[in-house]
Amino acid sequence: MSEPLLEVDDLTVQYETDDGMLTATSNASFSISEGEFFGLAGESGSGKSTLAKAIIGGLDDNGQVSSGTITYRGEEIQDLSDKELSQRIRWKEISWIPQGAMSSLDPLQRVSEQALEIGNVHTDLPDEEIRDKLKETFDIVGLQESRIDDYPHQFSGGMQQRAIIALALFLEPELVIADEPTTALDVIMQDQIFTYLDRLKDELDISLLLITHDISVIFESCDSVAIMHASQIAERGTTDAVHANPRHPYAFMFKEAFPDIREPKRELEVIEGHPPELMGEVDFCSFADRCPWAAPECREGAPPTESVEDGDPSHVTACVRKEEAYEMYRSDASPIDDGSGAQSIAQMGEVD
Amino acid sequence: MDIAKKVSDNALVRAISDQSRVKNVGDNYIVRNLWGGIRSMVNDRMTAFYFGILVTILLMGVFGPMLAPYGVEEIHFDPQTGQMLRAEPPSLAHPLGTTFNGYDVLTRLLIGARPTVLTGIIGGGMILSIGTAIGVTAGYVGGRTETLLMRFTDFVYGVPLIPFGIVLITFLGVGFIPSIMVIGLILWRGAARVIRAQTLKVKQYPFVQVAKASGASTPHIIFKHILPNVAPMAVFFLSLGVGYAIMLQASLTFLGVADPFIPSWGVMIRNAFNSGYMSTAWWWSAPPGLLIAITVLATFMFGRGYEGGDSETANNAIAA
Amino acid sequence: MSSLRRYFAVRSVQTVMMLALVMTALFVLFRSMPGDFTAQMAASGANEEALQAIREQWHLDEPLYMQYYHYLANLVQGNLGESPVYRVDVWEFTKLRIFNTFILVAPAMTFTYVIGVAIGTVAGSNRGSAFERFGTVPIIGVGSSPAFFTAILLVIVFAVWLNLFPTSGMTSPGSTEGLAWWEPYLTRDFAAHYVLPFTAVVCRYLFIPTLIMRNSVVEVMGEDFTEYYRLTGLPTLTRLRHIAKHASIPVLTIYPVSLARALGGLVLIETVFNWPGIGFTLVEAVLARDYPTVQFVFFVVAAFVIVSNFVVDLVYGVIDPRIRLEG
Amino acid sequence: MSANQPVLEIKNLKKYFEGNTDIVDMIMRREPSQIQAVDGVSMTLQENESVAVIGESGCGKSTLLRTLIGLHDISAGDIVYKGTPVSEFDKADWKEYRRNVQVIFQDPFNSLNPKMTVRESLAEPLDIHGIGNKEERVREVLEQVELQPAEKYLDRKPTNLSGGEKQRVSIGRALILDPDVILADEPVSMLDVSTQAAVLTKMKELINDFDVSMIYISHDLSTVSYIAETVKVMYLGRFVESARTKRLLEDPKHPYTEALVSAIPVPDPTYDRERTEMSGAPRDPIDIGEGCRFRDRCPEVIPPDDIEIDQQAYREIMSFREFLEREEVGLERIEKIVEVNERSALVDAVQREYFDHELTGKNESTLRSALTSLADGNEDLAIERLRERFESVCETTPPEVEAEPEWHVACHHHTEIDRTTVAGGGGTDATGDSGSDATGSVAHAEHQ
Repeated sequence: MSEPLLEVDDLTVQYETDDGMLTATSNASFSISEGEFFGLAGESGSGKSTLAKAIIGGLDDNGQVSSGTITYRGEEIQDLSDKELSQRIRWKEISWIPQGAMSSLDPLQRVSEQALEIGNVHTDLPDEEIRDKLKETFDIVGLQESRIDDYPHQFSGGMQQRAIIALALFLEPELVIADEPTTALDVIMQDQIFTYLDRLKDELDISLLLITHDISVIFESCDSVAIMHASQIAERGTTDAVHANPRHPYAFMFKEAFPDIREPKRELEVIEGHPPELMGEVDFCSFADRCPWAAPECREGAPPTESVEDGDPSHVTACVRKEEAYEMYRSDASPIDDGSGAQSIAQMGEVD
Repeated sequence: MDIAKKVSDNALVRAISDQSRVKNVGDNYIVRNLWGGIRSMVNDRMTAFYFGILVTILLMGVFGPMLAPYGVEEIHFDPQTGQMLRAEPPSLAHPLGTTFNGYDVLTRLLIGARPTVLTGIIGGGMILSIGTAIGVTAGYVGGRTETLLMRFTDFVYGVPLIPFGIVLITFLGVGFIPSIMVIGLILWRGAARVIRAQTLKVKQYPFVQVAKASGASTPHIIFKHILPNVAPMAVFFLSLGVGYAIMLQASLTFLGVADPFIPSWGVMIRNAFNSGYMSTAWWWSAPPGLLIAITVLATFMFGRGYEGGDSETANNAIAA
Repeated sequence: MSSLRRYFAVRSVQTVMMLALVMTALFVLFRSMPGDFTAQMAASGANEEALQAIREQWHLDEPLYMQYYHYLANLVQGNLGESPVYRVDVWEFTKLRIFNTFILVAPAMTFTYVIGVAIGTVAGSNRGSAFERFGTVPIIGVGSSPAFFTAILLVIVFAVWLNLFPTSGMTSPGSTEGLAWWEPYLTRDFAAHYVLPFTAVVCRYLFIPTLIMRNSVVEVMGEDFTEYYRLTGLPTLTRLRHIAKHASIPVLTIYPVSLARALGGLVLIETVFNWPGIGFTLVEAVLARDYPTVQFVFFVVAAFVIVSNFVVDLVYGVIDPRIRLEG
Repeated sequence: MSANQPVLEIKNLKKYFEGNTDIVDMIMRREPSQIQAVDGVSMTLQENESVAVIGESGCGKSTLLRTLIGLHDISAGDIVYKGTPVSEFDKADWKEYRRNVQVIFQDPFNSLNPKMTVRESLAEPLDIHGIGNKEERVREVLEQVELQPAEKYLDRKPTNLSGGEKQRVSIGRALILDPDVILADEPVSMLDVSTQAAVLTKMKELINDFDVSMIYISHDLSTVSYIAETVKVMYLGRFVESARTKRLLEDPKHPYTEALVSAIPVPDPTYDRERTEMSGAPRDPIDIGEGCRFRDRCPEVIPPDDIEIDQQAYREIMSFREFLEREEVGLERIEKIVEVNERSALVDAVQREYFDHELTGKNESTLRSALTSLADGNEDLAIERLRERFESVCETTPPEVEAEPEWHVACHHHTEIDRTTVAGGGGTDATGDSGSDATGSVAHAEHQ
């Protein structure tokens, strides 16, 4: 992993609404290196999709980058016009896998027709070559090459999702942004798709920004992860570090809320409440209202992003009570009442 | 306000309020929801504006004849010359001038409001009730009943309205009520299609399935779940139906197949046209024509407040 | 059978059934007239000879099912008999009038759709703009006026006050003598008579394609695939082309329906302008109780609607691959 | 059926739908195709038991649930509620049944009538069954689902509730009649993970605290494992495996269950999970015929005993023949793909396109001769040639086995039947000696 391919620095994105400026992401920073798979996790309403859309210039009309920068290969791209983004960045450099393939593919066009249009805009290749490229990617994502001329409705849901992944990949971009690529799919289909995505890492040397509410797939497929809560990045680091030593209360509670089939009877963590809608500047910890360990200072300013002392320099968290809260969480017996839960905490202790 | 009352007096609604055993009509949740829907629409300034126009027209229908300065068949003469005021331009005594027969145009206009409003209410009511009955039945019962009803609706869509009106009136006899009935008997088709689609959608919702699963009867489901959720659509079509009925009744009147002795606005235009004074006595024909246009426009624009982004509904309504 | 061919087959069968249904409905309608079929006409002054011709033509002395059979057979063969009022063959009498109506309604409605689609597209793709919110109101306002009122206003303003066009008729009296049936249509005189009825049709129906196009453009613009097209970096024009393709589907579906309405509404416009078309004929025929003519004109109008619905369904099937599956 | 009579017993339940027919079908008097959504499902539900039914979308689990709550008519088989079969229900029995069997649906956003307040939604079942004292019971239930204070929620409309709150109201509505059985259709799949846990915990409490039995339907084994003691795996209308949850997760027997279990992501970057090898999606349950429902996707489909072939190569041949049989690969289509129309080149091209694995000897020559027939335009002969040599026991014979009282699996890998007698014959009745329908969890022989 060499120099960063994409750097998001102190990014704030806001939407103009009737009630004022709605803050969707607040001072978010992270970077993705070449060849890196980066996961952005959070509940609905955390701002993760907004963040991703800001990168590719896909914000709705009432949304705007209020402050901060998005740097792609050393060039700031947050202020590029729609036209410039289309000519230089989109699909050549950064492509997009939308959430709902079924609704994102044009039902009146064959998949190959859509690919040809994209290919003709972004490359000088003859049509035959574009078709060949699409066939190759169809093969990679496990679809029969012969089906590139099908209409979207001729595919099943899982196949449509693969087709749209193929469309994201066939011009060989550097970075692919995948927004909940498997949410609508069954587990088996999800697993197949991630099998293919994992294969890409080896075969195409591509970077991936994966946005999902499901932290398990991030832990399985990504190198690094950022956990977002209501516009703020709560914790960020390599997946190993964040899994082993989460310090932000939202990070460790979120993680423990996921069922793990290895421990079917483990009590699951419950996080009360839901992410707040934030208007204007977010100068406090957005998790404070839901956090069992919130202190007055959590509401007095946005918590600074600081390193977690675990030997991983990239592992940072934004919590003023990070060590205290984690200590209390560990000593608090309530969420850990059977052996399996304790065991997983014990594992964390070992890495610590 | 008055529209809301009118809606809450509707037979359907009355049937429902017996069902739900409430103390007060205002607490009945269908009434409450309709009322809430209208209130939220009136919050939009444009919709409120058109709503205001409709209320004004309605008030004209109720109080117009009382406000009329003269009698409807009162022939006016020039006090000096004693000659009949034949198609005289507006003056102080006759703010909108007189007709060929020496009638006062303003009086005729005010009196003509009532048949027009009546046309709207009867025609709109027929469109609403037939459309809702067929739409909900087709959507809820499904199967062969649905196929049959919807094929019939398709068939009615193929019927050209005014020619059909002319032909049918030769059966029913020329008259005021038949001319409205003809409209009601055809124009329910758009409402039926959309309300069926909406019923199909609501029927699939888990809350309906849960109610069925816990043993709710069909009337219970229709009155408690389906109707309240198709009600906004029904109000939309009621509103449009009022407009279309007024417009088409005027057209039939113009063609001479409605009762020419009920002094509606349509009759006024017809008389003006037939008298040959159309182009000179513009004060005679223009006011009723404009009032019809404004009424229809207001019902349409008010109805659009319910549109809610569903273009399918709007399309069916536009092409009703 | 391929899905497209199958779809066409299903639609063809349905169309034929619908036509049969309309024929039957007309039969039932006119046989269930109050009083005897011929008595009605006798009342309106048809002489005994004419009534006898009617009895023969419609086999009125045979049982009802045989009448029905002869009625269908005659209709299918185009043997429509004689109008008891005008004493001419119904087909001979109406064919030119059908032509007159179509030469007015088809260009006018096509023009209406072209303009309406253009305005609707502009309005829909600038949602929330002043144009979208207020620009369509005059169009709806004009569309809300009864067609005869709009037509009358046009006559008053452009024919009477400004004296730009003739007030009524299709040609000036006496100008067509000695010409072949098609020659009057090529004269300047015809063109002058054509303008106002044409404008009346456009005014009356413009709001339909405008609003439908506006609504569907708004809807298509909100679809995920529109956003996807934008994010893939397709140029604006290409994107608009795709949006237009989707948005045109509802407009296309409504086209035959509004043609039907236009044919109906033409009764009014033709009456105001004395345009010798089928609407005008229909009113005349109804008032004269010329039932064979009424029946045939009615069938022509209904059949036109059904057949154009069928054509649109076929086009629809070609444009939208999904529709074929629904059958 | 003695003292501990089951609350609910499902006996060889079938629910078929008629496929779409249009006017052309009617004219040509074609029989409508049958969609075998639920095809011979049997199970029992004891008091206080929670059983999960899992499977992919389209496997028939939702149809099963809808049939159980009486929203669909039963095509064949029966449901027995506390000893009385549904087929013998009179009106009063139905009322009793509908009062005691309640349902919770997946979608919290449409589970409550948007026009009704929480109070009205909760009181509705009481209204239907004419039970008084509504206000008191409504408040009691709100407390049970932890929506407190009740005043805060009673007059709210669903739009003013969060997803989790809505789902709690749905649970409350299911509880308000004090039912025996709750049928839950993925009640947490549309909730955020933080709320999901709370709702799951609540549901688990129900079973323990309120004497409720539950059938929990889901596609997600990881949430199921938290709630259910027994899991039944459904595939295309039939149960393929049934076992105690722990056992099923640790030692899945059926290849499909294996695939399901191994497809679940594990929230641990250090854990190296073995991924499923299965590909494709389930077919439509139309005219599936006999044999194992899973045969077209099974990574372990069984070749005839007398041929020696690599599993993956065999899978390819099987899939190719399936394609041909379902007319998904016509000659026309193949010619278009491979862009040649000379016969021998076509054969090579097809082989390259559809077969990645090496074949040898007689296997190879059979395939080549089948492909040659295909290139000649004789699809039927191609199918026939392939079938002759490669037909699997999985296609011909419905798998059926009863292993232990608490564990059932329907897979030929786990039967004792002598496959050699079946492979060639095809029609041999191999199910005769493989156990009766006593507990019948996975029994779906239809040899009547």
